[in-house]
Amino acid sequence: MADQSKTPIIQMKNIEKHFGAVIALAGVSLDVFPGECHCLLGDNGAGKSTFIKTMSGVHKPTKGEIIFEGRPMDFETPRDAMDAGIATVHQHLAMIPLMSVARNFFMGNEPVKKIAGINFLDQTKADQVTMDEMRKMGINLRGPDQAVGTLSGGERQTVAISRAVYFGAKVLILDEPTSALGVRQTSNVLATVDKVRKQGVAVVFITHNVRHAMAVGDRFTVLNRGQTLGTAVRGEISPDELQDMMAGGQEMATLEGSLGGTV
Amino acid sequence: MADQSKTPIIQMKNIEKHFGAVIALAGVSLDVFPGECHCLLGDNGAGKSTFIKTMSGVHKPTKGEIIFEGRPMDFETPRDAMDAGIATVHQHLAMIPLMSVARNFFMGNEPVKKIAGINFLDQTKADQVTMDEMRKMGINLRGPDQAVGTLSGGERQTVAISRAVYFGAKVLILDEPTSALGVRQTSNVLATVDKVRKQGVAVVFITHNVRHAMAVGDRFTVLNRGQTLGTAVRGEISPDELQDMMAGGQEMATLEGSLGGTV
Amino acid sequence: AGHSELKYVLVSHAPDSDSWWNTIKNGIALAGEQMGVEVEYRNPPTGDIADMARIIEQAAASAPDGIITTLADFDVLAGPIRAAVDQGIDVIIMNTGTPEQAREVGALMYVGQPEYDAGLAAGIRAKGEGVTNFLCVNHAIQQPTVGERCRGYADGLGVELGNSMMDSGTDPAEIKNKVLAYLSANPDVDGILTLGPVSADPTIAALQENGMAGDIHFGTFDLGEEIVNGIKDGTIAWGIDQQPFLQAYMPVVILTNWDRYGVLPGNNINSGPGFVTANGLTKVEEFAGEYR
Amino acid sequence: MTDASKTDAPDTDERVKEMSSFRRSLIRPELGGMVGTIAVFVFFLLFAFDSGMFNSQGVMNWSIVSAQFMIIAVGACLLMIAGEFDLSVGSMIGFAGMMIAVFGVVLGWPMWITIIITFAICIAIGAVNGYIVVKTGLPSFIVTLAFLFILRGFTIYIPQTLENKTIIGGIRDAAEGDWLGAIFGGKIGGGLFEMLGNAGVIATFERGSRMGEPVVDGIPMMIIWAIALIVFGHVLLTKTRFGNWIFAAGGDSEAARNSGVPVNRVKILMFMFTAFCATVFATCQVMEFGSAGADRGLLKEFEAIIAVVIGGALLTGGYGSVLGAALGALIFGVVQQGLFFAGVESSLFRVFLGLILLGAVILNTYIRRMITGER
Amino acid sequence: MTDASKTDAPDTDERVKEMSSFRRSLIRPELGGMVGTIAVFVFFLLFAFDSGMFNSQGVMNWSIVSAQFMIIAVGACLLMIAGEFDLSVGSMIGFAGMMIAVFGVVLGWPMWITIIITFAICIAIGAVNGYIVVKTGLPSFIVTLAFLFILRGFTIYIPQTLENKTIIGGIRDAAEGDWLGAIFGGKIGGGLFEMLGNAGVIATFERGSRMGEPVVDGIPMMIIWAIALIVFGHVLLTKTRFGNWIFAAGGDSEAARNSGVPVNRVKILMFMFTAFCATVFATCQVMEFGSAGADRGLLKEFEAIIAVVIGGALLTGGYGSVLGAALGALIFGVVQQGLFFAGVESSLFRVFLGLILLGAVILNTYIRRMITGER
Ligand SMILES: Nc1ncnc2c1ncn2[C@@H]1O[C@H](COP(=O)(O)OP(=O)(O)OP(=O)(O)O)[C@@H](O)[C@H]1O
Ligand SMILES: Nc1ncnc2c1ncn2[C@@H]1O[C@H](COP(=O)(O)OP(=O)(O)OP(=O)(O)O)[C@@H](O)[C@H]1O
Ligand SMILES: [Mg+2]
Ligand SMILES: [Mg+2]
Repeated sequence: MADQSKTPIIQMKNIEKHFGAVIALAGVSLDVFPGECHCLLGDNGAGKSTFIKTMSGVHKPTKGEIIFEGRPMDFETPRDAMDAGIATVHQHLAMIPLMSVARNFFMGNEPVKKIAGINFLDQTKADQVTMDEMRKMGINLRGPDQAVGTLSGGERQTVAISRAVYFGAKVLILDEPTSALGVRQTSNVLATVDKVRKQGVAVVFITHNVRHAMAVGDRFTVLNRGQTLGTAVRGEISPDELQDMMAGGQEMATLEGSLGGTV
Repeated sequence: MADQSKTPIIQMKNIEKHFGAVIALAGVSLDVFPGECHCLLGDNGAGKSTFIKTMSGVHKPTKGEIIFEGRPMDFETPRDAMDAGIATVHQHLAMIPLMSVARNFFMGNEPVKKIAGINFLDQTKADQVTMDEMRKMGINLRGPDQAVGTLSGGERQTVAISRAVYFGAKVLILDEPTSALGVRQTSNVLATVDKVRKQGVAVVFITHNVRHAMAVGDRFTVLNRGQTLGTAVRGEISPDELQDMMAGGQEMATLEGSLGGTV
Repeated sequence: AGHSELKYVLVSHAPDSDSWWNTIKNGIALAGEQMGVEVEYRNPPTGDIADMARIIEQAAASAPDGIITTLADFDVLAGPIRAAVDQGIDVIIMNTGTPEQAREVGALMYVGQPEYDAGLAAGIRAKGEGVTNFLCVNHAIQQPTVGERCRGYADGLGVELGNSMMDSGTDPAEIKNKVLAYLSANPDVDGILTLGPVSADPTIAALQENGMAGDIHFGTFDLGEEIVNGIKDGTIAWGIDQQPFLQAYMPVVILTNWDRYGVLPGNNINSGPGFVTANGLTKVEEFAGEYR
Repeated sequence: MTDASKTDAPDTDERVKEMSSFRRSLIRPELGGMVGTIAVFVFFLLFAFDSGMFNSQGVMNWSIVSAQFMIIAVGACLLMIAGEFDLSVGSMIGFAGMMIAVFGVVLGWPMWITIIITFAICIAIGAVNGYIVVKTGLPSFIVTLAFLFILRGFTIYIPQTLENKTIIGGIRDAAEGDWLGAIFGGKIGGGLFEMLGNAGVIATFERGSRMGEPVVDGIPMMIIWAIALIVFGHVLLTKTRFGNWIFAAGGDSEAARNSGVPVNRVKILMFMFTAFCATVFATCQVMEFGSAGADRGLLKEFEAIIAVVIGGALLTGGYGSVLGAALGALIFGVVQQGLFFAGVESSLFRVFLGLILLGAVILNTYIRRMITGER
Repeated sequence: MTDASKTDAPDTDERVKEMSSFRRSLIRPELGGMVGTIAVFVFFLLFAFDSGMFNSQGVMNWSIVSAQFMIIAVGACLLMIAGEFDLSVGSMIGFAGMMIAVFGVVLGWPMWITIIITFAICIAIGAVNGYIVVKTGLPSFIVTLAFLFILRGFTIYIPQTLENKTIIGGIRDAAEGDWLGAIFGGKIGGGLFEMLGNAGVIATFERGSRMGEPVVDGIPMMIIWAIALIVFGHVLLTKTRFGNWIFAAGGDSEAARNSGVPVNRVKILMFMFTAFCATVFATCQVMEFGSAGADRGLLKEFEAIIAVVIGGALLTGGYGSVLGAALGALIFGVVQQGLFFAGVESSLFRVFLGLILLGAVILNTYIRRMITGER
């Protein structure tokens, strides 16, 4: 569990993001501590993906400040964020189907070795690391040059997560990693999140599933129409309360009789 | 609840489907009764989408028989299945972002009116029906010519479902309709399923979420590696048992201590 | 009429990138300057003759005092030219076409060198110089007019055209190597005809490369820097000069004088074929590609 | 349904800034084309007014050129909206003309049979193009590029083998008095123009056999065909269910297929329609000019695509309008002929064309993003 | 992690039929190109063996033509893998040649300065192309089509305005003795070939001015450039991290961007590299032939794309190989020249080209599906 007395590793202050006429974020603040799993919840279109994209350097916030390890940061590109130690597994997978698993694993972070003063790709290392890491996650590849397009959705998700973990992120952002996964794959991902958090990594976890959130989350921040509805700490909030908040505080369509309360 | 004494509206017998070297379905049988919600569950890559695609005419089964309303059917194209009364909301949405909501709503089923013996598109009718149906589902469009690309994911899902319902399907197939939806949108979809089922429509519902399945399902069929693990009837199986089956009967990664059992 | 008000338009069938027509442009520009009249040059960008017909119609609509045009395809161009004539615009046919066709469309006269006839003359001369089996390098196979030269050449030699006309494309390295390949596959070829600088220059390079320069009979149409050098060093036997400068210059002068003073030469002007050989090359050398 | 979900709607609106209704009524796929057309006409009215560009003959001149572009642009437009494109249009024009010459002149068949058979052959080639594209899933760029070469090769080879030349004339004579030929050649409205000529509204010939007749003596069938094809294409696209399928096939063929749209059929039919348009172009051309040559139609595929893109269609399919494409063709034709009228150095035409193309697509992209909310 | 998940793997394997290891070792992007190359050589060995196609002179003949295609194919290949393509290559070739002529001959600058400045200008134009594509998100088809016209327009306009002609000669004289010029013109290995000639390994001229000299007197720099560019391109693509970025940018630019790949930079650099290759082509050409013409490079953009596609690259990006593209260029060159050696009617070349293109892409698609498991 997070040690709340430490300083937060990343602080987002009053982030706003406008896309032309659309106001996606209207001032969202949030901080994440090392070793904590901070769940980001909220309705469709609440702005969760947009928010973590400003965190990972994909979007530049229209307004607001990002403070990383105590210093104000201004990420120009995803590279900057990655170099600072923020790894992101995006909602729409950041995998290239036609490329091999090894090349995907190291995409943007390719290992190099110098030959005659020139940086060459260290393919043997890349292959070996990939095979090892995938085996650790329980996926036996046919070979490191197998194309990602031949993997199942769950397997791809696993590649993306293990890649992020491998590169020693200080902050790991997961955008709905479990939404398309089967029960078994989901529990694998949740176990990984738990393990990573214990190693002191700060995790930002986005989900629509209250139970998944309750399973690994230390704190829960709910977004609604581009604004925060507040942050709750684990143990201080019941799943039902959380579910109500996630629905934007609005009354939900209820199923009558025996079906009620099982969503 | 389904009246099990009636004859099934659709029977799938020993369906096999091979893609080149990949055997996606290795003999799956299933029947669906009118007014029943039949949940199809299973791991990633178990073959659920492939299975319902043979049902909806997208794929031709390599082997096996489809009996619809007592007669063997041989769907050549999705059109044939639709004409027979099978409406499908696919996992990867069947919506075209650049086209207007009204045109998407009626895609493949355009209303026509005869002018001088020629069939013209009945745009006024299309517009009106679309606005009405969307309003019924709680979505106020700016206009029927609003492009689908401007809708949120949840809204698009709703368009797809209401389209299927509107065209008076006898069988409604939903492939993971809730996986990307927020809590509120999910409960809307589940309520819709419930409503449709009560009207006597047979619903095939695919999900990875046990709770969603338990909320609306009458029977539960679990697929694993292209084969059925069996069908269970509501009330005869507990959520935990179902969850174990969905994981393919294999032991799951467990979260220790307080986290356990919440997946 | 005031002198500066006269305006003449020259319409050619050549695509934009065809270098030979440059001399024509320079010719009308010079004539325009000397006569004090306004001149314009127009052509279909891709060399599509159907597009050229539209340009003639366009020129007629802009009501110039005269139109100078080639008659690249009688079928296509006769209509628009006749319409222009009937509208009261004086027309002179230049370059391609024949005197008879010029008369038929109602043009004042014809200035140029009928393509087929020029090819025929070349063929007759080559036959006299011992050519029996030839290769015709056609860099503009899609343009019907220049191909006529090959046909004439074959008829002049008295042999079948058959496979002797090569679709060479315009890339110099490809032309060079296609010629080399053809010569190597057909060792009995003893005469080459090229249809202009585009095909002649790489052919010279090819013959220098395989050592047949000066050995094989080589005639070409039109002049250019490399061709002049080729004639000088004996690679090329002769260049057929149709004197494009005259084809452009004369019509402007004639039309101006016709409009100003009502005088007109009594006959057509044959600007070619003139055979340019190693004798008397100095002027050609100086102005090749510009006025020659 | 419960009432809770009704609150969805204000949700969406609340976070979007308002747009004036005037601005919204303006924003349509053809807007770029309309703006461009106005700009082009204003430009030439200012700089080439007294060059004859706007007298009856001048108007007829750029109208015909634009009509030519329109004929092929309509086909290219529908095909592009259906998500494919055809680089073999130019070669098809050359090929179709040559077929008419070969059948009608070399073999001496009656013209109406010749024309019908040529249409059948060319539409069949279009179908083959389409069939290969939908069956192999190859990009249409590659497949039709192959046909660009194949058809052009035959267009050169066939007449050369048969007749020793790359141009075959005498088609007008062969078509003399043929009923089908008259639908592609010829002009209509002669009486009206004669009246106008007599009334002095349009100029008359001053000499020659046609002295006293009006310089513009009718509307060429080319223009009639262009208008007919535009009307047909526009109605098909916007007023019929097939039109909806065209959009769907180009927008997302997988989604369309899953919804029951016969995507393969739509695409193949559009390839056939494109071939049909190219053949109409070729037939009008040979009927008017009387000869077929190996040089006909060069680069017309690009010109068609450019007209369509200037007209606001999306190269990747699923978006566009026939009216826009027609305006694009008009712009193209007016600029091309207008530069001649304005006396601009002809080699600069290409530079202008490139710049107009760039400007038009950037404008259209901006408009399209506003319409579709695309990102 | 727990041990349960380990069972995932047999899951995958169980349901896939096995493939022999021989078959798997064969399946690589270049396979189509290799099969094609073998087929083409077998064909011509059978039908044109005694035509001189395979003596030293004949080999040099098709080697040079292939080398030309290779130079532009390498650039087009890397660009295509990066997800874009460039229709302005042909115009760029004409433009670059003309720049050299204008600077070196008309303005009389020293040749090395001329060449360096020409390279700088052309690469800058490539960068502009790329910049417009990445900034506006327009398809590169449209943007580079605009530049196709713009550059060709200037290539005709500039020399005409300056010199009154469209072919400018005298470049060879201007480059005489220039060190940089020699890198693009000239031949190397003359001594070796003379030895071989004297030793009777290669034939010597039997008549004409060069009697007694070996028929092949050196390897043209064109071929050296082709080899150098292929090696460079291949190493860059497969052995460096930048190569990985090229694949990533073309495979899915959004995903690549999210993973920290500087996609815009990669694409712009590839446009610049394509322009570089085109300029190398142009420079070698003007150095060999001594003149620059407004018609140089016509249709070369298509030829480059065809070679690349025959070599197995995917038109939509993210997949391909430089070696494949080189083989594609070789096939292209050998077929083109071979048909002349074999005495086939030359206008049929286009027909063959189209058919080979179609056959090659269908074969390549099949191979690619096996490799990537794509559906
Ligand atoms: N690039 C963009 N351009 C314009 N609007 C955008 C863009 N990206 C997101 N939006 C809009 O911003 C809002 C927030 O979107 P976002 O994807 O962040 O939601 P989300 O909370 O991740 O939803 P979900 O749970 O469905 O993934 C939505 O209204 C969306 O339409
Ligand atoms: N068109 C195809 N070509 C080849 N293999 C395919 C094709 N479609 C599906 N497969 C394979 O068939 C198997 C079943 O896939 P399917 O999409 O039906 O799984 P699913 O149960 O829907 O999984 P998920 O829960 O992830 O959606 C997978 O191994 C998949 O890779
Ligand atoms: Mg999201
Ligand atoms: Mg599925």
